[in-house]
Amino acid sequence: MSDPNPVLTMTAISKFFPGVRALDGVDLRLFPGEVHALMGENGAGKSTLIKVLTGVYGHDAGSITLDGEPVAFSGPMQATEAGVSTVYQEVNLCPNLSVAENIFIGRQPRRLGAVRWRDMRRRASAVLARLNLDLDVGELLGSQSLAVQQMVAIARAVDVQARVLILDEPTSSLDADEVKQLMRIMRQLRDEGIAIVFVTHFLDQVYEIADRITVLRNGRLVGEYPTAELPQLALVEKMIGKELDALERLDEAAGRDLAAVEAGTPVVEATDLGKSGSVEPFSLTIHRGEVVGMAGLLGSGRTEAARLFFGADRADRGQLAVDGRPVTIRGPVAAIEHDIAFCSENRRTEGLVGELSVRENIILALQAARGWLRPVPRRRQDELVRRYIDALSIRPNDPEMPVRNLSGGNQQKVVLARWLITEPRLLILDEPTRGIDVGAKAEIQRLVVQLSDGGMAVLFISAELDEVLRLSHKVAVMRDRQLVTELANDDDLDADRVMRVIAGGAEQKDGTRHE
Amino acid sequence: MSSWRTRLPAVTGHRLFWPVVVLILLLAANAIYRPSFLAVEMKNGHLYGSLVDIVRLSAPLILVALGMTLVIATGGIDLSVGSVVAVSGAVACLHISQQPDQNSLGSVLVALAMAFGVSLLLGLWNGTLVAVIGIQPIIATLILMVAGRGLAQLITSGQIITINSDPYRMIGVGHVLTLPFAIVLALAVTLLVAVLTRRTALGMIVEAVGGNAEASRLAGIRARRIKLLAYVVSAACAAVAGFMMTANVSSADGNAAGLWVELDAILAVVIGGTSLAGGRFYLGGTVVGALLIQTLTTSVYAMNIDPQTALLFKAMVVIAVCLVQAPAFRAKFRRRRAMTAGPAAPTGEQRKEQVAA
Amino acid sequence: NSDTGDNAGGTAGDDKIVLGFSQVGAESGWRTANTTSVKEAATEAGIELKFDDAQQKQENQIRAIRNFIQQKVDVIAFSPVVESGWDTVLKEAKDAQIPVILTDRAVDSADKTLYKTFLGSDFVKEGRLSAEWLIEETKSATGPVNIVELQGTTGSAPANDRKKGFAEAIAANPNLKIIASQSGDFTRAGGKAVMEQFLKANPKIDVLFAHNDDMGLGALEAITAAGKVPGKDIKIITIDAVKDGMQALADGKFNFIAECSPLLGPQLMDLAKKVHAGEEVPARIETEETTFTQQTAKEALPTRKY
Amino acid sequence: MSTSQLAERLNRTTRWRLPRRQLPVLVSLALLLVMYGIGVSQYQAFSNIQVVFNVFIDNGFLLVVAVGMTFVILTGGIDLSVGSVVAMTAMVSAALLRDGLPPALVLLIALLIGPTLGFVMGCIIHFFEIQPFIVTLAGMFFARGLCTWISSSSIPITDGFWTSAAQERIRIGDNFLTVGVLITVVVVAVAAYTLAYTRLGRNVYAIGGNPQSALLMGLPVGRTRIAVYTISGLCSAIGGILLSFYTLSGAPLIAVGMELDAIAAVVIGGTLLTGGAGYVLGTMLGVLVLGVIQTLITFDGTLNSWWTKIVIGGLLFAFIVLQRLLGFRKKSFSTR
Ligand SMILES: Nc1ncnc2c1ncn2[C@@H]1O[C@H](COP(=O)(O)OP(=O)(O)OP(=O)(O)O)[C@@H](O)[C@H]1O
Ligand SMILES: Nc1ncnc2c1ncn2[C@@H]1O[C@H](COP(=O)(O)OP(=O)(O)OP(=O)(O)O)[C@@H](O)[C@H]1O
Ligand SMILES: [Mg+2]
Ligand SMILES: [Mg+2]
Repeated sequence: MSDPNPVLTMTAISKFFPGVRALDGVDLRLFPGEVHALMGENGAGKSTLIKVLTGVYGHDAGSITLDGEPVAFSGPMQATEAGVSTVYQEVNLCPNLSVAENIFIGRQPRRLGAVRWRDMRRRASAVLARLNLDLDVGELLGSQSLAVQQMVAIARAVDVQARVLILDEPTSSLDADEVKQLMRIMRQLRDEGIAIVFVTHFLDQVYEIADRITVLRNGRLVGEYPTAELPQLALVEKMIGKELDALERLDEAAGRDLAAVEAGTPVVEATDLGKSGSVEPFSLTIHRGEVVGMAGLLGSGRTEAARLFFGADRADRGQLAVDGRPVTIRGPVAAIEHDIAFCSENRRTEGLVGELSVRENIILALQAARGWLRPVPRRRQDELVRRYIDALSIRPNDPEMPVRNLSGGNQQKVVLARWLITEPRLLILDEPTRGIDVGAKAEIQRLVVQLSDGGMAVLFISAELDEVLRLSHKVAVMRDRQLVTELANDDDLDADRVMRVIAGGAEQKDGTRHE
Repeated sequence: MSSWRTRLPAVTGHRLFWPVVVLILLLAANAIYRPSFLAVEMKNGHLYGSLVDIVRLSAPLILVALGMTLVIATGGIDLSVGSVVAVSGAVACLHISQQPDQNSLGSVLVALAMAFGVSLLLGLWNGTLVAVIGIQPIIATLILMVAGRGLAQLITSGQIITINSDPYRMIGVGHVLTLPFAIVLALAVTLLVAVLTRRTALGMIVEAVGGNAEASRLAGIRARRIKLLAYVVSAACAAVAGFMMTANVSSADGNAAGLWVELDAILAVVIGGTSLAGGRFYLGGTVVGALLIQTLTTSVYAMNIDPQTALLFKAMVVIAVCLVQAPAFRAKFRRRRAMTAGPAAPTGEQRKEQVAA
Repeated sequence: NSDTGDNAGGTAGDDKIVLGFSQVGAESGWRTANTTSVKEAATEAGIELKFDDAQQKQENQIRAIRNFIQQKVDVIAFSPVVESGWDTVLKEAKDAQIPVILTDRAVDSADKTLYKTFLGSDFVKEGRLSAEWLIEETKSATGPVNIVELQGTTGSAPANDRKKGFAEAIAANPNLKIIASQSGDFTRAGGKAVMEQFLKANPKIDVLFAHNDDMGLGALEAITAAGKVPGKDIKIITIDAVKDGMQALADGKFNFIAECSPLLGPQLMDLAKKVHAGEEVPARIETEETTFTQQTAKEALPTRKY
Repeated sequence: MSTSQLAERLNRTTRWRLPRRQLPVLVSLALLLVMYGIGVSQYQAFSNIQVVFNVFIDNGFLLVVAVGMTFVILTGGIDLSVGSVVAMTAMVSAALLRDGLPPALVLLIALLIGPTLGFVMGCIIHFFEIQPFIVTLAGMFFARGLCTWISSSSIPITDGFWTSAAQERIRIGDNFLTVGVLITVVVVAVAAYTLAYTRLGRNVYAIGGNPQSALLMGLPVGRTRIAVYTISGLCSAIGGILLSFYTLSGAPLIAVGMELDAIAAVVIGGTLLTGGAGYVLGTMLGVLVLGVIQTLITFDGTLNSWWTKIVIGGLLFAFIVLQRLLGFRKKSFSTR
C-alpha cells in the first residue's frame, strides 16, 4: 500500500471461453505486504482471473507483470517457481498421497536425489502445527475430511517462500477456529512483506483482514478500493450491481416458532441410529415444516449423521421411522422413495457429474426416481430447469453447458436445484451455502424458509452458526461424533451459547432440551 | 476455440467430421488405385461390390463395438468379447451340426436361443465380477477372455465345426431386399441400442454412472445394476456378432473366431469420440469407427499392400485419424495460421484444462 | 494327482517311459488332430505323456521344456513355434542327458547334436509339390496363368516355407504369375475376406494357391458368391488335407491338395522308445505324406482319420 | 484447542488402518505362497529350488516389461505397445548382428529405439491430448509392422557376446540363475527406488491420483507423463534384449499379446488401473503368480489345450477373488 511499486500487475486481461466472456479487460494491482480481497458474485470471474495469472489458462488479451517484468506463465509450475503460490478453489490435492507428501511434493527434502521421508514428515508436522493442526501426516489425504484437506492445501502454499500468495475461497469449508488460525498466518505473512490475494464470500473476513478490495462483476472490473473507504453495504451493491433488499429481509425469518412445528407430524424419527466407527447412536425427530440445524466442529460427525438418514452409509444399529412407520433404508434409492433428499457437502466428488450438462445434472435425481424407462419429457425438463436456473440465478443460464465449466458457486446451486425438483419431504442440506455469494446465499436461505413454511422438513448443516441460528427451529449439536444435545432456537439462544456447547463447556449431555 | 467455429461452417466442428474425412480419403485412395473399387453392381439380385463388402464385414465389428461403447461409457472395459463371439458361434454351430436336418428353421432358432442364453450368462458373469465383487474391469474380463476361448474350443473339441444350414447361413451371407442380411441386422441392432439409450433415460443414466459413479449413486441411480447391465448387453451384442462371423463361413472355429476383435472394438469406440475414462458416449461415432477400421483392413487386400508392411500402414492411418481428430493438434495449426494472420495470443499454449472451477 | 508326480520324479528303474511333449497350441484343426494322434499313440505304446500346450508362445515352450527337465522325464519332444532360439534350453536338456525329438517343425541350431532327430513334413516341399502339379496341369496353356496366393500368418514358418517352395518352383515358368498375394491368417474368415477383394480387383484369376485348406474353404465361398465355379473357373490348390478340404476336393471344388499329415503319433512313440533305449536314429525323418487330386481324394476319403 | 482434540481423535481412529495400505500386497504374497505350496504337495519335483529359479528365468523379460508398465499405469495411462517393442528390439538386434555390427553398438541401438518410440508416443499423448490407449495401439501396430518389415522369418543370433550372455550359468549350489535374472533384479530394484525415493517417482503417483490437481500443484505433469512412456519403452527394450538372450534370435511374431500379460501382472499386483496406487513389488508378485500358474499347468501335464486356458482363467479368478475379498481394498479414494 505504502510501497509505490506493485509486485504484480494484471492489465486489461480478457479471457473467452466458448460462448462465455469470463474476463473482459480486468486490472489487478498487488503491492507487497498487503492482503488484497478479490470480490464478486458467483461466476464473476475471480477464479478465472487467478488461473489466468498462474498460467492455467492462456489469456486472449492483456498483460501481466511481476516486479515490473512482463511475464506469461505456461503453467502453475512456472508460476510457483517465480514465487506465486496458489491455493485454488476446491481442494486440488492428491487424495492417494499422504498428508505430508501433499504438502511437500515437488519440493521434497532430498539428499543425493533421494527423498528423505522422515525429514519430510517431520517438517510437515511442523508446518501443520503452525496452523494449529496436529494429525498423523502419514495418513492418506483422501481419508481426511474436506476441512482438513483445505488446511493441508493452505499449509502447502504457505510453506513456500513465495512473494505472492493467492487463496481462492480457502475458508469456505473451515469453521471459525480454523479461520482464526488462517487469519493469524495471513497477517504474519503480510508482515513479512508477502502480497496476498484473498477470495471469499464472507464479508466479515474481508473486513477483518483485507487492506484493499478489487470488485469484479460479470467478468468486468468494477473498481479497486481501500477497505476502509468501502462500507460493507456499498461493497455488496458493487458486487451485485443493484440495491440490496434481499439481505435485510432475511432477519425477518429469524425467531421461528418451534412449538408450532413440534405439534405437527414427525416426518422422520431416528432412534438410536448409529454406525460403529462413524457416529455414536443418536435420536432425532424432524417434523413437518421444521428446520433442524446441525452445529459442531469440523469432523464432529454432522455429515456422517446426515448420511445415515439418506442411506449413503448404512446404519448398523438403531431405527429410522418415516411417518411413524419403521423403515429400513438400504441406500439412496430407498431414501428417495421415502421422499428424502440429500445435498452433499462435496459437490465435486459426490454431487456433480462434471461432463453432463446443467440440465442433465438437475434432472438426474428426478429421472433416477422415475426409472430409466420413463424419461422426463424434454419440455418438462426444460421448463423445470429454466425455473430453477432463474430461481437460483445459475449463471451462465445455459442449460446445455457442461456443469464442470460453471464457477464453484453455480455448481453448488445446480446440486441444490437437483434436489429441489424432486420435491422431497425431508431435505438434508450439508453445507449448501459453501462458496456461494452473498446474494445467492440470501436467496437460498429465503428458499429454505419458504420451503419449510410450505411443509418441507429440512436438516440444515452449516459451519456458519449465524446461518444455522437464523433458519432453524432447533439446533442439534454434535461433538466427538455424538449428538450431545438439542437446543430450541428461542430468544436467548445465540452463537455464544452454541459455541460453548460445542466446546463441551456449559451444557451437559443430558438429553433434555434446554427450554 | 470459439473464433474458428464461427469462421468455418459448423460441420467441421462436428465430432465425426475428421474420422469421416479420413474414411473418405481411404476410399478415395482405393478408388484411385482401382477405379472400380467404388462400383456397386447388381449380381443375382444382390448388391455386389467392395463397398458392400466393407459394410457387411464391419457388421459384426459394429455390433461388438456398440456393446463395448456402453461398457466403456460406464467406465469399464470388456476384453472378453472376442471369446464370447467364439463361444456363441461354437454353441450355435455345435447344436446345428447335431441335428438330422440342419436346414430346419426350428432347430436353428433353438441353436440361436441356446447360444444367446449362454452368452448372456457370460455377460452376467463379467458384470457380477465388476459390479458386485468390485474387481477392476480389465482384469475381471481378462479371466473370461482366456477361459472363454478355452470354453469355445472345448465345445468344438478343438475342431472346426462345419455346418450346412441355409437358415443359419442367412445370418452371415443372406440378403433381404438386395441388401446383405448382416447389414440389416447390424442396422437394426444399432437402432435398437440407440432407441433404448437415447429415447429413454438409459443413456443419460449410463453417462452419469461413467462420469461419476458415487454422485450417481447418491442421486438415486442403481449404479451397480447399470454396470451389470452394460456387460450383459455387451455379451449379447458379441453373441450376435458371433452368429454373423460363423455364418459367414458356415463353420465355427473356436480358436480364430473373434480373435483380437476386442482391440478393434475398443479402437472403434475411441475413434468414435467416446473417452475410455467413461461418461459421454457416441453410438454414431462408434459405427463410423468400425467402418473406418474395416475399410482399413479391406484396403490392405484391395490395394494389395504387402502383408509384411500392412501393419505399418495401419499404424500410420490410426495415428493420422487420432491426430486430425485431436482438438489440441488442430489448435496448433490454427495458431500457426493465426500467427501469420494477426496478433497472436500473448501466452503460449492454451490448456484445454477442464478443472472444475 | 500325486502319482504322476511321483513317476515324473524319475525313478530310474521304472520301465514306463515318460515323454514330455510341448505342443504349439490348438490354433487349427490340423494341430488338434496332431495332438490327438500323439495322445492316442502314447496310450497305445504304453508311454506316459506329459502334455503341455504353449498357446503359440515360444516363451511358454521354453518354460515347458525347462520344467520337463526338472521333472526328469525320459524323452522330450516338441513342435517348435519358431525355428530359432532353442539352443540354450536344448543345451540344458543335453546336460541333463534327456534326448530331444523335434516334431512337425525344424529348428535352425547349428549344433545338430542338440536333438536326436526331426520328425515332420517339409513345408518347402509342400509348396513345391503344389507348384509342380500346377506346372503339369498348365503345360498346354498358351497365355499367362494368373495365380493368387493366400498366405498363412505373416511371419510363421509354414507360410514362409510354402510361399518359398511354391515361388521357387514356378520361377522357371514365365507363364505362371502370382498377381496378388495376401495373408489370410490361416483362417476361413480371413481367406474369404481376402479372396473377395482379389476377385474384385482382378477380373481374370485362373488359380488360387492357399497355404492351408481352411483359407481355401473360405475362399471357396467368396468365389461362389462372385458367381464363379470353383475348381473350373478358378483352380484351387491347397495344403494340409483335413477332412473338409478333402471333401471339397472329392466334390470337385478343389483341384489339388498337398498333404501335410498331422498323424505323427505312432512314429513319434517309436522314436521315443528307440532314443530312450539309446539306439541310433536317422537325423531327419519325413512323415509319410502324399498328394491328392480329385480322383485320389474320392478313394481316400472314406478312410481318412482327420 | 479443539483442533488438536480433533486431530488426536483422528489419530486414535485412524491409526489401526495403517497396515491396510500394504495389506493387498501381503495378501497377494500369501496367496502366491499357498499356490506354491499346492504345487509342492502335488508334484515332487516342484520343491526343487531350481523351479523357483526357473520362474524367474522364464519370466524375467515379462517382469521387466511389467515394471515399465507399472510406471505408466500408475499415472493412469496404459501402454499397449510393449509386446511389439520387445519383439522389435529383439528383431533389430538380431538383424544388426547378422549384418556384422559390433555387439556393443547393437546393444546401444537396440536400447535406444524403444525409449525413442516411447518418447514420441508420450509427446503425442501429452501435447495433442490423445488417449494413451489409441496412441500406444498405433505404436503396437507400428513396432510389429517394423518386425515383419525387417524379416518375415526369424533371425538366429550367433554372436559370441550374446551367446555367452545367454548361456552363462550363475551357479548357486546345484541350481543356477542366468544373466537375465540379474539384470531383471537390478531393473526391479532401480524402479522400486525410483518410485519411492525420487521426485519423478512421486510425481508419477501424484498424476495418477489426480492429474488436474497435480498440474495445479505445480508439478511437471507433461514432463512426467512423457517420462513414463519413455521409461516403459526403455523397459520394453531391456525386455527385448533379455528375450533375445533367452531365445538367441529375433522372430517377428514373438511376444504377441505380452502387453496383456504385463497389464494383468501389474493389476494382479494390486496396482489400480485408474492410477495412483501400486508398487513395483506388487507387480513382481503379479508376474510370479502368472509364472507359477503356468508352471503348475506344465507340471500337471494332463491338460489339453483348451483345458489349459480354462484352468488358467480359473486360477486367475480364484486368485483375484480371494485377493479382493481378503485384501478388501476400497474401490477408490474418495476426497470426502
Ligand atoms: N473451462 C471453462 N469453460 C467455459 N466456461 C468457463 C470455464 N471456466 C469458467 N467458465 C465460466 O467463466 C465464468 C467465471 O467463472 P469463475 O470460476 O472465474 O467464477 P468465480 O468468480 O470464481 O465464481 P465462484 O465464486 O462461484 O467461484 C463463469 O461464467 C464460468 O461459467
Ligand atoms: N473414511 C474415513 N477415514 C478417516 N477418517 C474419516 C473418514 N470418514 C470420516 N472421517 C473423519 O471423521 C470426521 C467426521 O467427519 P464428518 O464429515 O462427518 O464431520 P463434519 O462434522 O460433517 O465435518 P465437516 O464440517 O468437515 O464436514 C472427519 O473429520 C473425518 O476426518
Ligand atoms: Mg471461483
Ligand atoms: Mg460435513
